[in-house]
Amino acid sequence: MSITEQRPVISKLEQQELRRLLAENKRIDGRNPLQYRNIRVQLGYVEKAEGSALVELGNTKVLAAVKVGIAVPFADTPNEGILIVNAELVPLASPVFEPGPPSEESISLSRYVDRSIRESKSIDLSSLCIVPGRSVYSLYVDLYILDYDGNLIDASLIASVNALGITKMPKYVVEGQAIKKTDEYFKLELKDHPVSLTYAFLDDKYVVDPCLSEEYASDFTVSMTVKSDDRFCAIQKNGGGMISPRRVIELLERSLELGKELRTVAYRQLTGGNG
Amino acid sequence: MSITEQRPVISKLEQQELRRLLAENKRIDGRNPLQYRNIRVQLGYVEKAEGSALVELGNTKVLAAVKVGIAVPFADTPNEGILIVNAELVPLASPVFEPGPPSEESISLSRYVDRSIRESKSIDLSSLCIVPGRSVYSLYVDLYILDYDGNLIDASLIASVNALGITKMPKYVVEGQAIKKTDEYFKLELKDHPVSLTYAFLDDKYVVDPCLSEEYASDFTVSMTVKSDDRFCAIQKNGGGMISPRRVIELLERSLELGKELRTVAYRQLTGGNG
Amino acid sequence: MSITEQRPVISKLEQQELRRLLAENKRIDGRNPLQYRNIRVQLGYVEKAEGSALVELGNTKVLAAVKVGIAVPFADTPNEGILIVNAELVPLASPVFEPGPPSEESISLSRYVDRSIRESKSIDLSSLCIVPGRSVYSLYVDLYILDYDGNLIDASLIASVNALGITKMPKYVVEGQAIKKTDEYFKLELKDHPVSLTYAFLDDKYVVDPCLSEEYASDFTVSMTVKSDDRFCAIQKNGGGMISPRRVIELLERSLELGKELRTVAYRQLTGGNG
Amino acid sequence: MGESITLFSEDGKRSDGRSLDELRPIRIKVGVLSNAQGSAYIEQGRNKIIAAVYGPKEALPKHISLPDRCILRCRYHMAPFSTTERKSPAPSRREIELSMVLRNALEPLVMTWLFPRTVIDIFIEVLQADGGTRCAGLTAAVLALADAGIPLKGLVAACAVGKADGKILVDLNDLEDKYGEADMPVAYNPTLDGITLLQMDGIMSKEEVEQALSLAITATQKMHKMQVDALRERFSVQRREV
Amino acid sequence: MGESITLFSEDGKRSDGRSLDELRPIRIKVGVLSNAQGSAYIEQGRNKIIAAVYGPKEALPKHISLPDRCILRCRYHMAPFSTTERKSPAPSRREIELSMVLRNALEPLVMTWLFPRTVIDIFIEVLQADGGTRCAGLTAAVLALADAGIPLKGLVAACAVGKADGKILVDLNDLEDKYGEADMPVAYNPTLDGITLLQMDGIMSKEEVEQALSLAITATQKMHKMQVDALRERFSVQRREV
Amino acid sequence: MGESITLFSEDGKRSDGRSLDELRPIRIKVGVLSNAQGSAYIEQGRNKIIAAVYGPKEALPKHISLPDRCILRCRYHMAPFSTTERKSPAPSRREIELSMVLRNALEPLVMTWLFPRTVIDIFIEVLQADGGTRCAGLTAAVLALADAGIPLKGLVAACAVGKADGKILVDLNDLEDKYGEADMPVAYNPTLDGITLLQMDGIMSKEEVEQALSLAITATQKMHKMQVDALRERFSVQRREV
Repeated sequence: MSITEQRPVISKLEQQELRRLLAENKRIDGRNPLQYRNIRVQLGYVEKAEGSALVELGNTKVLAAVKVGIAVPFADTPNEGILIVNAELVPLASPVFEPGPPSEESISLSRYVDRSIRESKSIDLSSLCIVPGRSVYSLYVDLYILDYDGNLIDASLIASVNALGITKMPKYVVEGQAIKKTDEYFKLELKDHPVSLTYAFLDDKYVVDPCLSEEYASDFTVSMTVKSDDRFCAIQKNGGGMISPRRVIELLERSLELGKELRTVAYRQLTGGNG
Repeated sequence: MSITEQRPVISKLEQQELRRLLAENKRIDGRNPLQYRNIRVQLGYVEKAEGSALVELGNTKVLAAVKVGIAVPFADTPNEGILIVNAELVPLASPVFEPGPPSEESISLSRYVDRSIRESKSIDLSSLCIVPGRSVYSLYVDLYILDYDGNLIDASLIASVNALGITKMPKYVVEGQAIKKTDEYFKLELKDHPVSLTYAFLDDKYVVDPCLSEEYASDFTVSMTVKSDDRFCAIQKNGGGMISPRRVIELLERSLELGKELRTVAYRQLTGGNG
Repeated sequence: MSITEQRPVISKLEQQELRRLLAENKRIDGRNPLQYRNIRVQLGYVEKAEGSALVELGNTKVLAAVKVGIAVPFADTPNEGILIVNAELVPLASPVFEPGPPSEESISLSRYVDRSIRESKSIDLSSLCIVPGRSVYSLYVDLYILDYDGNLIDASLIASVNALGITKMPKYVVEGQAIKKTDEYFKLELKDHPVSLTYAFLDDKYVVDPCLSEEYASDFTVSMTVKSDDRFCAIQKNGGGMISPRRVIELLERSLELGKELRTVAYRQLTGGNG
Repeated sequence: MGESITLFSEDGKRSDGRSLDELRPIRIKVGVLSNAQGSAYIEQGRNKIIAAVYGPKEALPKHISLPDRCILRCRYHMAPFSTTERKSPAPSRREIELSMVLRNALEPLVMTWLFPRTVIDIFIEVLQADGGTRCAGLTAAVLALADAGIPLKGLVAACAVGKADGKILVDLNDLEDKYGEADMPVAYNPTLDGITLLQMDGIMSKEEVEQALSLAITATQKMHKMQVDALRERFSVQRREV
Repeated sequence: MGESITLFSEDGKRSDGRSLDELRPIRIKVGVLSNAQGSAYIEQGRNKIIAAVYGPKEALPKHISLPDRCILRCRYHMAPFSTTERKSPAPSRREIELSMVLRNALEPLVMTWLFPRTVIDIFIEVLQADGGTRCAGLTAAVLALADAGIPLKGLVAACAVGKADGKILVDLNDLEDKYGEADMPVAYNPTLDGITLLQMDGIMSKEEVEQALSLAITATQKMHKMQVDALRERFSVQRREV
Repeated sequence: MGESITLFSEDGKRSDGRSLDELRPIRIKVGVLSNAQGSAYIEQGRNKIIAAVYGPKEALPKHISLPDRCILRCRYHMAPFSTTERKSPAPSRREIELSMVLRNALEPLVMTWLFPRTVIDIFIEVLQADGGTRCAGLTAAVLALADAGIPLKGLVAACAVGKADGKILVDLNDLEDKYGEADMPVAYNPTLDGITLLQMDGIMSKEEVEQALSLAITATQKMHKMQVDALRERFSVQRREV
């Protein structure tokens, strides 16, 4: 059962300050409303994973790691590999995260990242079949939130795509009924470089890449994932509040502009700086 | 761990009224002590289920639906199909139902309905074997309580038997090692039409088919399931209190009388009005 | 998440008394600090189990029972049988035990007993293979705490080893692909007779085989498991507090002395009195 | 997989005979349960969904309550028999997400400040699923709130729009949902010009999203009328009963 | 399946040599545990069951307490090794049902109004199961309550009756339970002429149920005497100890 | 199984080139997270572990609090990707045991009486595991406590010692842990001459345990210096920032 969340009280003063600044198109950390925080990407952070990336978006820290295995395919997609995205909001990262089974927030986060990767066709799952109906590759993308200062969605997608982008796949050979792992590896092919852009709304204003106090003060957020070809592959409004259709269309426009820029920065190491 | 339940407080006034009326062989809704409420049966309510029935017993509403699948038989009954009865007391139906894993009340309800169907041999499970020891039909009977105004047991058994009575079974063919579903169906054969009769005891009086306020005011209830041949296949005392052996024998007698009548009404659509 | 446990308050008076006595090398039940309580072993208590023993250590009562089955071996040990130790701290035994999934206390207890049996090589798991990679014996050792008066570890290990010591293994024969149980049995061979020795520390003093009030009053306990050849196969400090290296070495010495004695008493019936 | 599935007939009609901007047959009834404070039932295509509301009532345990407004609890749940394959009754990750999304879509409509320290429970049970259950469930849940007499700023109606075989269409059925290119559930209130639920998955260009959004607005306006009619019927019945 | 199982020998004796109305050997001991306020142990055939009682004690969390009487909590649990195949220690649906049925069978015996706002915990652990565990467990649990000094209106003894190979019989063993035609557990207090537990599954005519019920009454009366003897022994021991 | 594994090269060096009493390369950093009150990061061999501390803060629900001191909560957790095979994120029995063992190892260091009725939360997340994670995690957790400004009686450093191929060695790596004969994790404070964590499994004689213990003491003394250095660096950075 989903229950109205109790956000930590940010002092009235801080709320007023955020709104006062925003009226002048300013933000608490000096950014302008459509500016992202600094992004730092560390590829291959977890050597035991087949692919991994530690992403810092300002003070938000997300570690994504890919584990590759083999599995029986789902009955309705016997020729496709399996992609599973799982997010752990470990209590290390924030006083509001609690140990225990995945919260709705963590489920929602991982499902959004999953959709962004899956619908953008960044991974060609049909290329991950070993024996149709019997054995396919499984890709577990585990997201670990280490420090929570807002905008988990954008940071998590950047971390996931970076981790997938360097994932090395163990080669398997089929010997009769048995499937054997070899010592060889091949590179997982990344077909797209989607980015998510998240906007937080305060009254009638909005900012991109909200930090935590902006997230807490906001009425709701909207996330939009844009593919390299400028098409959208996921949208999600999170939180209460209402948005007008006109505003949605404005955000689509904004996302095309901002997406290009973000993609270049976020995947510089993957693409050799060519976005 | 089972814990003394906290029944909603019915006002002292209402309790006194129930008892006062009962002393004159009357009931709060105008029925006489041995009278059932109106029964309405809607067959085939859920088209996606192989069989289903929505039953209203006064204001109590129970939806039963049968899903047919194939499964590996239990090791000790390799030649028998599998029958599973599951009851969901969804919180929609009453302020006392809570979301979460099945409560003891829901388990007890589904187990009683299961016993009534199983022991009455209404379904010949040995006719539901496809390949002995390997593949048998599985029948999931899911009970969904939509509105709770007392006497879930009798309503649930009526709904289940009606749903089973119209269940169409997909035909499977064995091709070598594989088992394939065909487009053909056959009718599940219903061997009996059991009815359960539930009595609520208030002091030394009792009423059949208690409504919710009678159930809450009662000391305990006794349910008895009667087969078409007038034999009993399940009995259960629920709730605290004591009953004398003499009373039990009286209830057996009552159940034979009332059972015939109830069966005719409850299964009219199944049997073409011949009970 | 592990949380500081709330021990039942033992009255200040009782605590003072325990300490006062200990200063004189005495204990509340008249024992000297290095004396075990009386041990009573009843072999074969549960006839339906392949092996079982009820052990009383003073007022502490532990029932261990072994169930033998066949299972698929773990992938990394295809030629070894499976040993699983599980402890149930049933609420019958103490007001501090609660029904529900295994507590950290119960997990820690069963894991210590498991290590003691496994590392001592009391059971040769490689002798429990039926068909390599496919079928091996599984030994479930279930510990049932019936009355809790301290020192569960030592009592549980004694009960487990006694139960294993009389376990009769059903013989299986391989017939083509199938594995069939026969009516014949063979004796499970017990290769060692490990004993655990548990010390409770109060300030700078310690006692062996603490009763419950000593356990509650203590700062921490240390358990050491000794094999028949005087080597150690498990050590565990439980609870807070600090112990000096010198003390640890003293306990090693003590355990060799006490272990011999305890082994003779604890396994008298198994070994025909020869330890 | 989708290649062999035909989503459109030769004359451009959809698999169930509808045109691109045509809603499935919808039947709405308000006040269908006796125990709940408010309830509503919706059929949309083969969807069959009941929503019920309990509250406002004291929020227990106390630490979940808020001093200045009521809180909402929402459960979206599918009956085990609602889908082609039997579904386990335990809540799936999808059901947990949708419970949150639906709560978020209802919360801005409720005048929560009127009922401090209380809780309103909203239960949505999908008895039969046929594509677009979150939207149909939301359309019913709003009516259950209204039926419970809870002051609302307005209603929302919800409808999925999307894309299939390159065409933008409204009120996707199960087949179009599964084999189409994009699915975008939208909940909209025409008076307040406000969207309270917006999700999308699949692939659409900016122009396609805009076009789909516009279809959604037209569709939810139609549904809004049906909601009003259903409420009117409900209250006229009650008046007659009184 | 049952065809090849022989439940009766040629001379009409049951598989374990008993006549139709004969109980299995029963051994009862009261006061077997040191921590529990009250406890009792029963062997009936190969059944081995311990019951323990804690309380009355403060009911926590407070919202479970009742202002005018104590509440009961009851857990019926089977040890993993109690059955032929190892049983998972997690409570099964059967154990959850029986915990409720046993609580219901004990509740009318306890003078609950003497201990408002408190709780009494009753734990029944089946160490070895041999048919009729709920009845044997109940017979022991009542004694554990008495041993704990909790004022009771009376004791009940419990026994399963039933039908096998067309014959009505008492105190079914595992085999008769499994392969017989009907099983009817009954708990009865002769002084109050009251049945507190009654279940039946299987098939019996009205006359057969009546006949079985009458057998149950005779059997539980015998068991009642054993219960009283066990209590007497317990208290005489205590007296000697004092 | 272990026969074919070579734990020592011909010149007596260990599989990773170390001598028997040589620690793996260790890198420690204090103050690595922004939300936690205190945090520390450790690399030891290929182990990568973060520890974070929240508190002291009000202990809720109240019944868990103690009137005369603060309580500790501790969670040791392995990331799903930390091991060769992916690990389920649900806590395993091993993780539950280690959470307790680590809490017990930290509790005697904290001046708990200074913060009655409060709770301190300690989270240890293993991002990559390479043998000896409980010890490395503990070494980091103590620093996270210090970083959070919680008054401690002293630090402990922890290190596993053990036996492989008949030799006693320090700071076992994954291979030695798996194929060696014994593993003994020890946490030690040199000033107080106190061991707060002591476990052993495997087989060792009394003399071997003594020898291993002595190796552990030397090793933890070295690590203690690294801890102090890491704290000094942290506080000098802070001073510069001020």
